[in-house]
Amino acid sequence: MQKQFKLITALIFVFGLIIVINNSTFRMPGNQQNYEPIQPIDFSHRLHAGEMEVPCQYCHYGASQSRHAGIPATSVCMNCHKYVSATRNDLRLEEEQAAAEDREMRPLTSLEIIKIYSAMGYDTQGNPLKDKKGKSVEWVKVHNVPDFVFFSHKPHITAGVDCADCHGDVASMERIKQTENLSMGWCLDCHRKDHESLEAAPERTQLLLDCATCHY
Amino acid sequence: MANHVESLRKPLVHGNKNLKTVTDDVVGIMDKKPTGLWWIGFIIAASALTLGIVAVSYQIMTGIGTWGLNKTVGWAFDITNFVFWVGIGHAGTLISAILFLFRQKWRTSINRSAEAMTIFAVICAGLFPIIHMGRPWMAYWMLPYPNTRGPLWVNFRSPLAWDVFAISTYLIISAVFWYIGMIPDLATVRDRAKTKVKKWIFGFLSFGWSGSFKTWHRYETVYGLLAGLAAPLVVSVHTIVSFDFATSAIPGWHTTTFPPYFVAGAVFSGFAMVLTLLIIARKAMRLEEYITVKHIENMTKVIIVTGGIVTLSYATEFFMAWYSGNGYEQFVFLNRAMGPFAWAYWIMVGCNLLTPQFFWFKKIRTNMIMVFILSIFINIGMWFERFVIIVTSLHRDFLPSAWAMYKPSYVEIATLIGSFGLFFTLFMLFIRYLPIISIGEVKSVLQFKGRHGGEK
Amino acid sequence: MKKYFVVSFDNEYDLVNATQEFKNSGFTLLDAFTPYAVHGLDKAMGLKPSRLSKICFMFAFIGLTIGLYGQYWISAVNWPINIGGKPWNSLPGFMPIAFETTVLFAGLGTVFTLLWRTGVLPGRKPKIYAPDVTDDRFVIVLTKDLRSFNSEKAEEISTIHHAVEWQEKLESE
Amino acid sequence: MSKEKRYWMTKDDVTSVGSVAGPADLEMTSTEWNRRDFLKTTGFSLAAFMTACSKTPVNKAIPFLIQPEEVIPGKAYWYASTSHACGTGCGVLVKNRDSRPIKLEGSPDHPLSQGGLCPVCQASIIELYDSKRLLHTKLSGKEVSWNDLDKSVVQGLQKAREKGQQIVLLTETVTSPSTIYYIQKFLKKYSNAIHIEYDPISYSAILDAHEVNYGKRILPQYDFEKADMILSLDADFLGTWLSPTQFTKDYRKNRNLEAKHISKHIQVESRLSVSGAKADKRIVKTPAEMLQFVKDIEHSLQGKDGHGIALEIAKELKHYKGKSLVVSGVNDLAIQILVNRLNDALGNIGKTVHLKNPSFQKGGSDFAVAQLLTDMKAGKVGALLIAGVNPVYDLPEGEQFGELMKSIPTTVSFSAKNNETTELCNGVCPSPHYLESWSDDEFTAGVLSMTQPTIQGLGDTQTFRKSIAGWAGFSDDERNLVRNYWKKIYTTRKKGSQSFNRWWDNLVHDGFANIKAKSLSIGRFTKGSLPKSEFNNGLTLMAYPSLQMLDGRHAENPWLQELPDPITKLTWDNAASLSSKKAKELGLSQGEVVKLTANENSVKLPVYIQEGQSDEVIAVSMGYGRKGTERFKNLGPEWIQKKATLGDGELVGERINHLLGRNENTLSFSGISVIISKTGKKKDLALTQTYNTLKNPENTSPPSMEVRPFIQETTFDAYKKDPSSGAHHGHQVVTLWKDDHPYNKHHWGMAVDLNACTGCSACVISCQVENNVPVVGKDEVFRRRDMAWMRIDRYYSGEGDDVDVAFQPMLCQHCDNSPCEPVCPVLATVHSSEGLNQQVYNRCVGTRFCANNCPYKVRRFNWFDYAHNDELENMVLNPDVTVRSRGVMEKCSMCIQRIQEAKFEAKQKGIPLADGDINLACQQSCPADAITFGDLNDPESDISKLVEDPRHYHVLEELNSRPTVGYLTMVRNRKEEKGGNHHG
Repeated sequence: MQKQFKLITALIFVFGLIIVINNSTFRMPGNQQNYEPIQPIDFSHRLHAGEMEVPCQYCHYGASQSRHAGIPATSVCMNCHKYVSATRNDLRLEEEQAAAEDREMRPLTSLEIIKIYSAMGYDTQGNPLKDKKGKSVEWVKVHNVPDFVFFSHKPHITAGVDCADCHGDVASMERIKQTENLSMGWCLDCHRKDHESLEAAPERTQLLLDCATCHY
Repeated sequence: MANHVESLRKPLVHGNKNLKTVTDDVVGIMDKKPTGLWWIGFIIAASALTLGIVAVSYQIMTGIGTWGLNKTVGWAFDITNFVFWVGIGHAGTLISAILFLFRQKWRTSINRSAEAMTIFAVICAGLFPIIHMGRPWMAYWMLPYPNTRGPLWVNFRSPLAWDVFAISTYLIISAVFWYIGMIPDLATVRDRAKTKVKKWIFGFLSFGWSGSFKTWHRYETVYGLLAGLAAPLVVSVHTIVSFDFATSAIPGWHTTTFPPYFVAGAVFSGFAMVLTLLIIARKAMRLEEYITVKHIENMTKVIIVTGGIVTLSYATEFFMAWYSGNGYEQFVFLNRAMGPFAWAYWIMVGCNLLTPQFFWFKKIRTNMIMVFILSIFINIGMWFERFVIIVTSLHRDFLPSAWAMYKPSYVEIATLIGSFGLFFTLFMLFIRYLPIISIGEVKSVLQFKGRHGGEK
Repeated sequence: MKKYFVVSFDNEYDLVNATQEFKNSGFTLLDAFTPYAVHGLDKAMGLKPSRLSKICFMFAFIGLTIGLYGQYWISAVNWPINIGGKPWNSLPGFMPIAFETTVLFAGLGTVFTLLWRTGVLPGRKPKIYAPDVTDDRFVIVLTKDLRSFNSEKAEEISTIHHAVEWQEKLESE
Repeated sequence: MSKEKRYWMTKDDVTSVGSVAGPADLEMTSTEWNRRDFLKTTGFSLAAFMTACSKTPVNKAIPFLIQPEEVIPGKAYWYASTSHACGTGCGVLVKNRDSRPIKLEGSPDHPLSQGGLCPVCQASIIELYDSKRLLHTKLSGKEVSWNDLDKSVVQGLQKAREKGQQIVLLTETVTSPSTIYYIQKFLKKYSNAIHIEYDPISYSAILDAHEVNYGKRILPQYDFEKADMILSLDADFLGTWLSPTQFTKDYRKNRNLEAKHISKHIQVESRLSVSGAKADKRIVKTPAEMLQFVKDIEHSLQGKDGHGIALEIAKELKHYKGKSLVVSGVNDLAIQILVNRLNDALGNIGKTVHLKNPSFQKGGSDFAVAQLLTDMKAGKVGALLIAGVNPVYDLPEGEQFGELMKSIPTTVSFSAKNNETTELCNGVCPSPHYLESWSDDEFTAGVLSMTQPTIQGLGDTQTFRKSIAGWAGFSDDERNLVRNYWKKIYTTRKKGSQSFNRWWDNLVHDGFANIKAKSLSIGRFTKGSLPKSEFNNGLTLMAYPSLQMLDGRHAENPWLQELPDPITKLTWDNAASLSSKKAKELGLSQGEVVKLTANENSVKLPVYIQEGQSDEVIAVSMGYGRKGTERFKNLGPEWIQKKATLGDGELVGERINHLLGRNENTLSFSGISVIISKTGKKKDLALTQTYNTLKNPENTSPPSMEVRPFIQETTFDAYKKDPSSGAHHGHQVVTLWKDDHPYNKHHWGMAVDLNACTGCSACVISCQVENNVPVVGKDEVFRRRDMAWMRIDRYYSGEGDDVDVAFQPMLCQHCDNSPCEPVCPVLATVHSSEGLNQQVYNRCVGTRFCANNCPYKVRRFNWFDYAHNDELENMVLNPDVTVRSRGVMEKCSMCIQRIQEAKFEAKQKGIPLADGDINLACQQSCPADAITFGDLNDPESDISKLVEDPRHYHVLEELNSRPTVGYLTMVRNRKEEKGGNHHG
């Protein structure tokens, strides 16, 4: 009786450990799955990529031509935010209030957009200041691949891999989050597949499994 | 009514022992305060070990560059030491397993310490493949285990992967063999223990051994099976170690005779080391009555035989190099004998070919001091054998542009000393804290047979 | 509460002879306790040869299978990688490891089976029926519970065979 | 590459392209420069396990603030420019990544270098990121602004003018027409100013000889392509002489075995040079003997008494009349006049020797410098402006020159780095690296080479042109100074009918333009009289520029210091080379330090025993002992038995310029009487190869193999009869195994033509730059732990001074049955499906078994963490290649990053990879086009054709490791007498 009890306890313990390892923040070293750091600017991919349907490569234009997809320069933000300075809601409220108070609409700039302006060296209305120099926004990099891995966006985009395949459903993320574990095994899951979009012949698959596909 | 067996064979144990005195003699060592000789030995060994720990820590923190290796000679002291220690580790299992299978009863009083020596030597040996790595903290990558890399396994075609399996299997099986053999003796110690702590420790270690004959009955079967498994294992281990070289492409390494050559060499060097140790141990621990001159003589005879095989191997290598017509191979052997490392080669030949010849003389065989000195010569010779095989083959291989010399660094020498320190420290602790003679087995071969012996 | 009849001897001959006689006289032998493995006692006690050698073979076979198939599966099925132009299934190259796994499984399997079956395990307390069985005493333990147990006969046999001492014991001890 | 690659032109607003100076503005900063740290972190992942669970290292990603046009982070851009590393003016393509240059490659269309690039130029890129560069103007040791400096200099100039003292511009040969223009303006403004040019490695005698023979001081252009018979008198034209890259390219074209005829090359020399190593016939003479020898040839040519070998050569020269070429590198007027006479007599003028389109690469005058010294002694000089030269180091009278400089009120030096001369100048003007400056140069008549900045200046630097123009009264920015000059004279020099703007854009885009050469009036040939030459007999000193160091201007370049000399294989030192016979005679052994005394000066140097050298000559390479090299004192890993690269107060090698003498008006580099004495000391020589022949050592040589058959060699005569002559018997390969590994898509292969390879080592440096190969320091090289992925094996055969030399570039052979792969326990080195032997650094645990088992010994191990501590210097690292950490193996990857990049590109364009799309770093830079790379599966590729060539062989074929790197038999243009297969 006691023996069986011990055995059951041990089994529960082992299974428990496995469950805990799999479902907790306890991860293998280097695994940053679910990493969702706070960014200097509360930029919402849900709003931009989801609601506004800005194509990924509008901002991350490097993806199809370079190794890095690239974080857009602040000047790229300004392409739109020269004109858009606050959320639609806030603007509507102000509009209503102005109408109610029977006055001109006051210029509105949301706190987050002020950060863009100040990075550019502009004032809160988005007008250049004479003596102020800009300073790049220091974003926190979310998707990190170790340095001994050569990852290039270019061939992946060429092969027709969808951004969301690796980056998750960014269009629904308020703050960007690493949805996949980016482990080598995870990469290989895809590199091993003979799926049609890659038009892969067997030897092509073998090619994608060469060490030097990623490590050099 | 004298036992008629006695008249045919000399007793294996001297001094007219009975069961009680055997227990008293062996367990008594553990109860007494250690002798001064033991302390001297232990302190020297522990200092050497400390030096080794410092050297290895420094090397791991700074890089393998602290060894004298270069891009041409990628292995030298490290693998020399590895093969040397694995070789040393062969005598123990050979004595306990193969001699057991051949029913050589004289093994009983030396097998425990020989096995312990095996384990310690294999521990020393096992360290080198780890510390010789550029990134020893990644050593676990040598094991095939499921991982998130795809999974990425190991290369089962690599002799180094074979080594991992061979050495670890050998260490595990030897340790199990040794421990299983020791359980009854640990129970004896437990039952004689006077202090509570000792009682508890040995109570735990002896796994509740009660001397039940039903257990003894199965135990004997298992002991036989383990001996049966260990015997081919011991041969396989050094065969696989020799594959490290034999399967390579380097002239002087790429040799089919390596497996028997290495196994014989291992037994040769292992017996030499057993002799070295036992001559010290019987003196230091006053065990002359158990480890008799006959034991020593028997071992010197094994040395003569294995020394002969080693000599034959050297000759075969040269013959095959000449007979093959392969210029690179021929060059390597000429270079061994006459090249820049000729001094190492001739030390090897001198020690390994000439030394055993002295053992043809009974006068020398029975002179403990002579045997001790000669055994040390063999140890040196066998270390140099590995050094010669590894370094001379590498330093001048195919392309003359890459030819280079090798000179050990202080760190390497300290690591070698450290490995001896580790070995002797463990051995010193062993002879102090564990029954160094298999009490049960010695009892079973005592000439004394109860009421005939006259105690009653 | 079980009762035992415990007889001690000081040499293996007496032990073997006494055991033989106890057995012949219809006593139920619980076990014998000796400082070393006494040859001939197994026959005297009527013990069957151990089946551990079969266990050993079984484990060896498992080890060999795992060793060979594991290497084949890893090298040729799970992720075949071209290593120096060697065939995916480099059988000769797999032999050394297959051999080692065979020995490892056989050795460990046998030993663990032994320890498990005999109850010799870390932390166990030994059952001691008489002192010095690990030193110089040879002891026979007979079960005394049965009605058929003849104490006189037992003592007689003990005396004949130069028993050093004999006594009755209860299990609780 | 040449067909497809787009060159980019710098936009006129340079700043936007090169606006990125510091790492802070670059995207992905943290990942690209800390690759090694990453490897290390994962290395300690076991230890990091605990922390990794809770903590994630934070990486910052910092984008551009303003998106520059046409710059995508992570994408490489190429700009055409011109190298100024040695003054020969090779065309380069600069690879820019994230607005910083990371690699230089030869510009294939450039008329001079034709795509080749020498090691010095390859390596010069690291000097851009030299953290010890001069970055600020200094006046009397204090940092000042350019304005203050200009003011002070102009004051000084005016003072000199008032005092009636000379203003001297002392420069290297100025090749930039615009600079010459501004100098002329300056000279006009300051009428008391003179301009003196000199070249540290002097070509003065050639120029002077032409003045004697043709009445014009010119340096002709030599055409080695058209020369069927080359007689070189100590001119190392494949190594260091004048324009080696150009000459190698041309020379190679006339050594093409497919033609019925190849050129014949006879080298007469005192020491063994790279050109001598390639020569079909090598004759060893001391300088004094050489003079007599040339005279003998002249006599023989004239049909007068002739004898022996001189007669033979004369006959041959005559046979190739109009198609021969005689050159000499001896800076001696008599010899040069004789050379001119020979060339004239052989009708080579206008055919292989071009006087009408001369070279402007060197124009210095030794006489003018001697004159300057006299003037300085007389106190006539009031201001000295020095640009591009380092007279205190260069000149034999350097020390005296320095002393005299102190008494000159205004001394200004233009230099990119501190040197012996800048230390003594009042004014120090930091010059920009050529990769950050504008320049126009006419190195040879009719070819204008353009230099454009590819990075924003890292310091407050300014070209000599700008300063001199400013002092002459022309203030403008760097670009306009050049552009406006050309705008002005455009119509007189242009070819074709483009508008100026169009022409300019093309010029900047292509990096060069063909223009009309200025017409020169060359006089008729006159024989001239021979001046007396003072070549001493007996033991003489010969100073020669080594291929790595040249005149010493790159002494602070760690890559070049660690590049083994092609002949001596010596790194981090210069040595006194003695022939083995002489060494034996003097009882000297290698490494023994001797004292050499000449011209009342002495120097202590270790002995190096050199085969193939005249017994009466001690050869020492110049360019060593430069101040500033003390920076390398502690280079290399720190550990207990480390020997510092340099002792206290030591410099790398020894300066020997003060041992040189002057012969009338030319500097003499050879034939200097020297006394040699022992010092009883020894010095470790860091050699990368210590056993020099393919012959086994005598006492251990087996009967069946006296010579190792790694070099296949034959003669041209034998080759014509049987193209496979010289080949060893092929090995029949039998295998028990069925082939599991077909290479279906690509199968990369390489062939190295030993006939073409000159051993110049351009590939070695190119590989080092491309693949982030570390510099390890002298001690590590001495311990035979040099890291270069590509090494050039050099083997001698023959004895005494009659040696033949063979060079064999040795790199990973990418064997299909690699011996290294099966021995790796952790799958760190495996085969790719395209036939490459891959080394995965991050998987490597460092057992080194692979290196041991490599028959070619081409694997390199990271014994330590080799220094990448200099943040600025790290900017040169190739971001596409991992920086390896300690404890891992590395080796040639066949530039897998280039293969991958080309494949990505082709895939994106949707076209298959074409032969030639992939250029490996070594292959690209090779001035001799010795390396061919391509797809063995493509029957039309160059490599497939070479594999079928009867000359093709593999080293150690009998091991059946099936290398995919092959070699082509070396063919010497000899009669069959010496027999094929000299090497074995």
